[in-house]
Amino acid sequence: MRTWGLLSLGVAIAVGLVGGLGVFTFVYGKGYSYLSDDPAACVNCHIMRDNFDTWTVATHRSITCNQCHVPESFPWKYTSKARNGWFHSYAFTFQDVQLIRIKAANQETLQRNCEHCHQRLVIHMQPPGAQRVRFCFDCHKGVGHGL
Amino acid sequence: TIAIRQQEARQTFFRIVEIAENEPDPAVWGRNFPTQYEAYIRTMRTSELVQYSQYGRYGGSEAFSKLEKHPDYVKIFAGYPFSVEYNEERGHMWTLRDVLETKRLGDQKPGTCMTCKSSDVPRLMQQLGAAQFYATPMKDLVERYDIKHPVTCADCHDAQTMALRITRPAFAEAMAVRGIDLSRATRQEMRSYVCAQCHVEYHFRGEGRYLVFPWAKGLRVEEVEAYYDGLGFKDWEHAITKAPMIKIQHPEFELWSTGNHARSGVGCADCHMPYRRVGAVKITDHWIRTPLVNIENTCMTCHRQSEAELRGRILEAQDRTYQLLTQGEQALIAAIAAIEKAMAEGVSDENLAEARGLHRKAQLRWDFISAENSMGFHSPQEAVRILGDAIDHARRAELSAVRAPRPRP
Amino acid sequence: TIAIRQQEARQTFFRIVEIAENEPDPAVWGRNFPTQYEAYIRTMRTSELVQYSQYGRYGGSEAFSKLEKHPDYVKIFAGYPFSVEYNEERGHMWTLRDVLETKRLGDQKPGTCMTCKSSDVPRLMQQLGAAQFYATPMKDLVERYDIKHPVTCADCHDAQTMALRITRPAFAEAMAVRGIDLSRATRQEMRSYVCAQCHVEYHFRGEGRYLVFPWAKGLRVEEVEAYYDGLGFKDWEHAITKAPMIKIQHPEFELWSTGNHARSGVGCADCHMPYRRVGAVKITDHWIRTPLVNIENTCMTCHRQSEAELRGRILEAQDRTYQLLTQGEQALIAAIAAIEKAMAEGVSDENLAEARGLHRKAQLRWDFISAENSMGFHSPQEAVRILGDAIDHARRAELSAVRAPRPRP
Ligand code: HEC
Ligand code: HEC
Ligand code: HEC
Ligand code: HEC
Ligand code: HEC
Ligand code: HEC
Ligand code: HEC
Ligand code: HEC
Ligand code: HEC
Ligand code: HEC
Ligand code: HEC
Ligand code: HEC
Ligand code: HEC
Ligand code: HEC
Ligand SMILES: [Ca+2]
Ligand SMILES: [Ca+2]
Repeated sequence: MRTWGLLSLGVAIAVGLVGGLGVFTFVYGKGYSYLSDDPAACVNCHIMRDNFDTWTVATHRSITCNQCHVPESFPWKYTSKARNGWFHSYAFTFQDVQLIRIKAANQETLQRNCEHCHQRLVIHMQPPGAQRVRFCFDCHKGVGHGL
Repeated sequence: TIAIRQQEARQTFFRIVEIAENEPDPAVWGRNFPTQYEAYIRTMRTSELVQYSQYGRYGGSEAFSKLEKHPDYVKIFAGYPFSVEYNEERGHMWTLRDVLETKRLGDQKPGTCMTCKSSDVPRLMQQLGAAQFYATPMKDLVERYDIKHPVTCADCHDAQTMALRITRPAFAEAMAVRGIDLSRATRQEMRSYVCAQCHVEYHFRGEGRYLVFPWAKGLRVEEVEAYYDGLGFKDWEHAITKAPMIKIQHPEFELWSTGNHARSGVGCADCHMPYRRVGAVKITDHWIRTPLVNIENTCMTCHRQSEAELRGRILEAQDRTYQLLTQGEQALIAAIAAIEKAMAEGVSDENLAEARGLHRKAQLRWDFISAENSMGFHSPQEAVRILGDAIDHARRAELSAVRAPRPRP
Repeated sequence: TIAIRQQEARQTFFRIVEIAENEPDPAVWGRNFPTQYEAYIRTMRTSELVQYSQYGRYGGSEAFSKLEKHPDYVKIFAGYPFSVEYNEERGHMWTLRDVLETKRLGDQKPGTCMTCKSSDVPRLMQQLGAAQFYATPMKDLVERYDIKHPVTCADCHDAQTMALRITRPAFAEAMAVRGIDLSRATRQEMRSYVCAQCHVEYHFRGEGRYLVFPWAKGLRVEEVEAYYDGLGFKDWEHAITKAPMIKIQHPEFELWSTGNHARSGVGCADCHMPYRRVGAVKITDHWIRTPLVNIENTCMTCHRQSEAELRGRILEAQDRTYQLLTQGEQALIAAIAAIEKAMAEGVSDENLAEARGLHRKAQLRWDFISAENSMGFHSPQEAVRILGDAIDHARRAELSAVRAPRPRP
């Protein structure tokens, strides 16, 4: 786990630099810590507070953030984290973020994770690879974050 | 793409029998898909299985007579078959029997009437072509081509892939006119489009009774009216007022498309065919019926309010609609009476033209909500807007008739 | 999600100064709460800071004259002060100046008019008692007791705890009549109740111009009407038709309470005072204004649709309302003209009683939506239902006047 953490920290920083950001934000924001799978790590950013709090009252509080928000298969997991890490630091540094809305790419990730865990149940309504009806969380709004 | 989707879709089903394309008999499909089949045939017994009066007020699955419930309708539809027999609709398994037995049009029914009533239709249309299908008297169709089944599986599904499909040319043609390419339809759109093959306003064009949906200018009531006015079309001349009338029929798709649910991508199947967990899998509940009796699996997956609260919202939206619908009914009756009186007092057609024009406009609007089957729920504010506008037109028709100059005695 | 929305604002504040109970001057409160203060005084400049026409169609913060925009209003309110001056409302920091300067009632304004216009009121009411406050002519109140401030902090907050509080007895009394115990109000309810002290329909009772909210029978328009009819109350006699009229004023709270937002526990502050992130904390945005210019922090915290989609919904709901509002206006004008004509032709009061009764009913309903400030959005279907009913009554008033028997020549 630790090595993953370090490795991906590297990736993230690299991307961060390419994106024209200093390491400062990332370290200052304890960005590195969020490469771990511990949900608590996410709340190093106050801005994640609501999402964390509402997760603790959701039906999926036994599922970690990353199990939903980060792609299952290595190496995507860490490039995604780096991408988000970049967005994150970027937003964290330069924007007066008011409303946080999940980005399209991350909705796809989420969807794949729902389907992954619930494959057997949804096999008929959502055959593997079939065009989706819509996002699972269009109906199951509260699964990750209460309601 | 659709092709790929169908490939995968196929693999997830375990097939006992091969189902022929356009297979009309649901029992055959049921061999492969018993759960969906057993649910679907319950549409035959909805009224036995749930006592509607415990849930709702305006719909239900008993085919009660609307003419008995609203004696005014006989005057409102005077001179048109709907004043002969007009019932509340019921489940899909009744479609064939009800079209065969209705006294409406007696045995003068054109083949067109069969279009939305049987799963033998896709097969037949392929064989005869749509135009000839429509042109053949319905009773000949039934006798010659042995039509046996109500609306069932083949009407919505492709037998090979089980994907949803469009089987009624009228819908494809109407969408094409609107510039919508059905081959690009998403899976979610198809969950409403299959219904929109039938739950829509329609009219017959020409001698051959060709089936056309009046959507060339759009789906809103004013756009549908503009389309009919453009053609100078009328369904019939009102027996009392002599106004050129339009009868609106079940514009569920049209009204729904103006609502917040449609705006939010919520389709027909989401509320009338919700998912149901059966053992280890989730399937689509094929017992197509009112969500009022199944709020938990429909509304409550998206809304966090209680079942009672959600039922309350449906009934509140319907009660508001029903209030104006009733006032509209009274306004129409008053307008008809005023025109009748003016005619009796010898007012000239020229001086009654305005009143008759207003009667047509008023009733077309009123009927758009009266004939729609959700008592306004599919688009609560739009339904009430249309009724308010209908009342205004009806009262103005009455005023125009009252003010129309009488001939000197 | 709603859960996120309902997170409490966390703010730990340091008291720089002690604020006295009922302190009328917002600047003093501002020493302790600069962020809220700076936001609040922006209500003085809303129209400079955002160009409304880029967002909406019907509201805004420029105090344009409704009489110039709708010349018909002069006839509709004939004989009542609202036909003299009647403007679009603007931000809270204008409350005092606008009540002082309006030509409505000139310098005949009773103290009651000051009730909802200044943060000096809580202090004064404590000093004089409500009854005497109302009974004192407004200009005397202003001169003698040095009223300097518009609606500000003290009107909504307790200086010690900063908790929301009710400062206007009329609201407490009206709720008591309805059997609602304000001491049991939840925090979420208080986020609407503070607004309901002023954004409600009201009338004056008796010589002392005692302020009363007409809620004894309920908040719906028919219940408000039943209350007034029960008292045989009228605000004025219509100058043209001589009908006994009711003027409705800003029934935001009443209309909102019939909508799906209220049903779902969404209060005034959720849309007009949303939370804002300021660094690590979320505070309540005190720049009270239309959410149309701030959809991201209001609607989008609960709804997942895009900003454009949500704006589209507001405008659609308002456009539908505006359509029937306009038709209602025309129907009222036609009714007034018909009654005027009947009177000119010497129809007896007895034979005009029905028409006048219908004029009162029609206009009360129409005004319930016209005077309400969201152009129907606070309860889209109810707003349109009320307007449809208003149109029906107005046209029937016209019909009754047209049919009223003329005296023999
Ligand atoms: C069961 C899966 C699941 C888990 C576990 C989960 N989330 Fe989410 N998350 C979601 C869903 C679903 C959404 C909303 C996406 C949508 O509706 O488009 C979401 C959205 C978000 C958003 C974007 C805000 C928004 O509303 O678009 C953030 C930030 C977020 N989650 C953070 C977290 C954090 C931090 C954790 C752990 C403390 C976490 N999530 C745990 C499913 C999950
Ligand atoms: C460095 C501070 C920080 C940490 C640590 C952090 N976040 Fe975020 N997160 C943010 C900011 C800032 C945004 C807003 C980005 C935007 O809206 O552009 C955000 C937005 C998001 C979003 C929605 C936007 C998107 O890109 O889809 C998700 C999902 C999310 N975070 C999940 C997580 C998860 C899961 C963790 C822990 C594994 C985490 N965050 C840890 C700061 C952080
Ligand atoms: C890491 C595995 C995992 C992921 C990812 C996951 N779930 Fe679950 N989910 C579970 C488990 C375990 C349960 C509880 C057992 C069960 O009912 O299957 C559950 C329960 C549920 C339930 C029933 C309980 C309820 O909340 O009503 C729903 C619905 C659900 N999940 C939907 C989703 C959706 C939608 C997503 C994606 C946003 C998702 N799940 C992502 C593992 C997961
Ligand atoms: C081929 C035509 C056709 C199609 C396709 C169709 N319907 Fe119907 N539907 C009908 C007819 C005809 C009736 C009335 C049957 C009767 O009263 O005899 C009906 C009745 C209904 C009823 C009333 C049931 C009751 O108990 O009162 C509902 C609900 C309904 N349909 C929903 C749908 C939905 C949802 C879809 C799409 C998923 C759909 N229909 C597709 C023709 C169709
Ligand atoms: C475009 C599809 C379509 C066509 C064409 C059509 N119907 Fe229907 N019909 C429906 C639908 C949908 C319903 C259920 C909704 C309703 O009853 O309002 C229905 C319901 C009915 C019912 C049961 C309810 C009632 O009104 O008594 C009868 C009987 C009926 N149709 C007869 C006919 C006849 C006769 C014709 C030809 C003149 C015809 N239909 C043409 C779609 C159609
Ligand atoms: C009025 C339209 C309609 C009719 C008739 C109909 N279905 Fe369906 N069916 C649907 C819809 C809608 C879906 C959901 C498709 C989707 O989400 O892509 C569906 C899905 C299915 C599925 C896929 C698995 C599932 O449950 O989601 C099967 C299998 C199926 N139907 C079998 C049948 C059988 C067997 C019949 C006849 C007894 C039948 N259908 C009749 C509309 C219909
Ligand atoms: C958001 C949920 C929702 C959606 C989406 C929806 N409906 Fe409905 N529908 C309802 C409700 C609620 C009723 C009222 C049922 C009642 O009064 O018993 C209803 C009534 C009906 C009825 C009459 C049912 C009966 O029992 O008599 C028909 C037919 C119908 N809808 C067809 C459709 C069609 C076709 C579509 C899509 C174009 C559609 N509905 C979309 C919720 C929905
Ligand atoms: C159109 C709405 C809708 C969509 C989209 C949807 N679901 Fe569901 N889901 C439902 C309904 C309704 C149920 C309840 C079935 C029941 O209990 O009979 C359900 C049940 C479930 C359950 C079981 C809950 C339990 O009580 O055990 C899980 C898990 C689940 N869904 C996951 C998913 C996943 C994963 C997806 C996306 C592939 C998805 N859902 C998409 C409506 C939906
Ligand atoms: C697949 C999701 C879904 C289903 C199923 C669903 N709704 Fe909705 N509903 C929505 C969305 C999205 C909106 C739009 C407002 C919003 O964004 O919250 C909405 C709006 C509404 C409104 C607002 C009034 C209006 O304009 O219609 C009511 C009332 C409502 N729904 C009740 C119901 C009821 C009752 C049912 C079941 C018969 C139902 N909904 C089924 C998602 C859904
Ligand atoms: C003590 C009386 C009072 C209270 C309490 C009050 N208002 Fe007002 N409000 C007014 C008056 C008076 C105006 C009109 C000012 C003018 O036009 O001079 C007004 C105007 C407004 C406007 C119009 C702003 C504009 O730019 O057009 C909004 C929005 C508003 N109030 C919302 C609220 C909300 C939300 C609350 C509660 C959180 C509230 N008000 C509490 C008296 C009050
Ligand atoms: C119960 C509280 C209340 C009372 C009593 C009250 N107002 Fe208001 N007033 C408001 C509210 C709320 C608004 C903003 C909403 C609106 O303008 O519709 C307002 C707006 C105004 C405005 C600015 C908009 C316009 O109409 O030009 C003036 C001027 C005004 N009031 C004068 C008066 C006068 C004069 C009286 C006494 C006859 C009075 N008010 C009594 C609450 C009240
Ligand atoms: C028209 C009513 C109204 C007025 C006037 C008003 N506030 Fe508030 N204020 C509110 C509401 C509503 C809240 C949210 C309370 C809650 O959620 O419990 C609030 C909350 C607050 C809070 C708590 C922290 C926060 O931001 O949520 C402070 C501090 C505050 N107001 C200060 C002020 C000051 C200073 C003024 C005068 C410049 C003022 N308020 C004027 C309605 C008002
Ligand atoms: C769900 C959101 C929502 C809620 C809750 C809500 N409003 Fe509004 N309000 C609006 C919108 C949207 C408008 C229309 C703004 C426009 O047209 O510019 C509006 C308009 C207004 C206006 C006129 C604003 C202007 O700029 O002229 C006033 C005053 C007002 N609301 C007061 C209230 C009061 C008091 C309550 C509670 C009783 C309330 N609102 C509840 C959304 C809301
Ligand atoms: C605090 C949460 C919250 C806020 C803020 C909010 N809404 Fe809603 N809205 C709801 C809920 C809950 C419903 C009821 C339907 C449902 O359950 O989804 C609803 C219903 C609606 C509807 C359905 C039509 C109706 O009956 O009114 C529309 C449209 C809508 N909202 C738009 C808006 C807009 C635009 C705004 C911002 C001005 C807004 N909402 C602010 C929670 C909210
Ligand atoms: Ca029915
Ligand atoms: Ca304004």
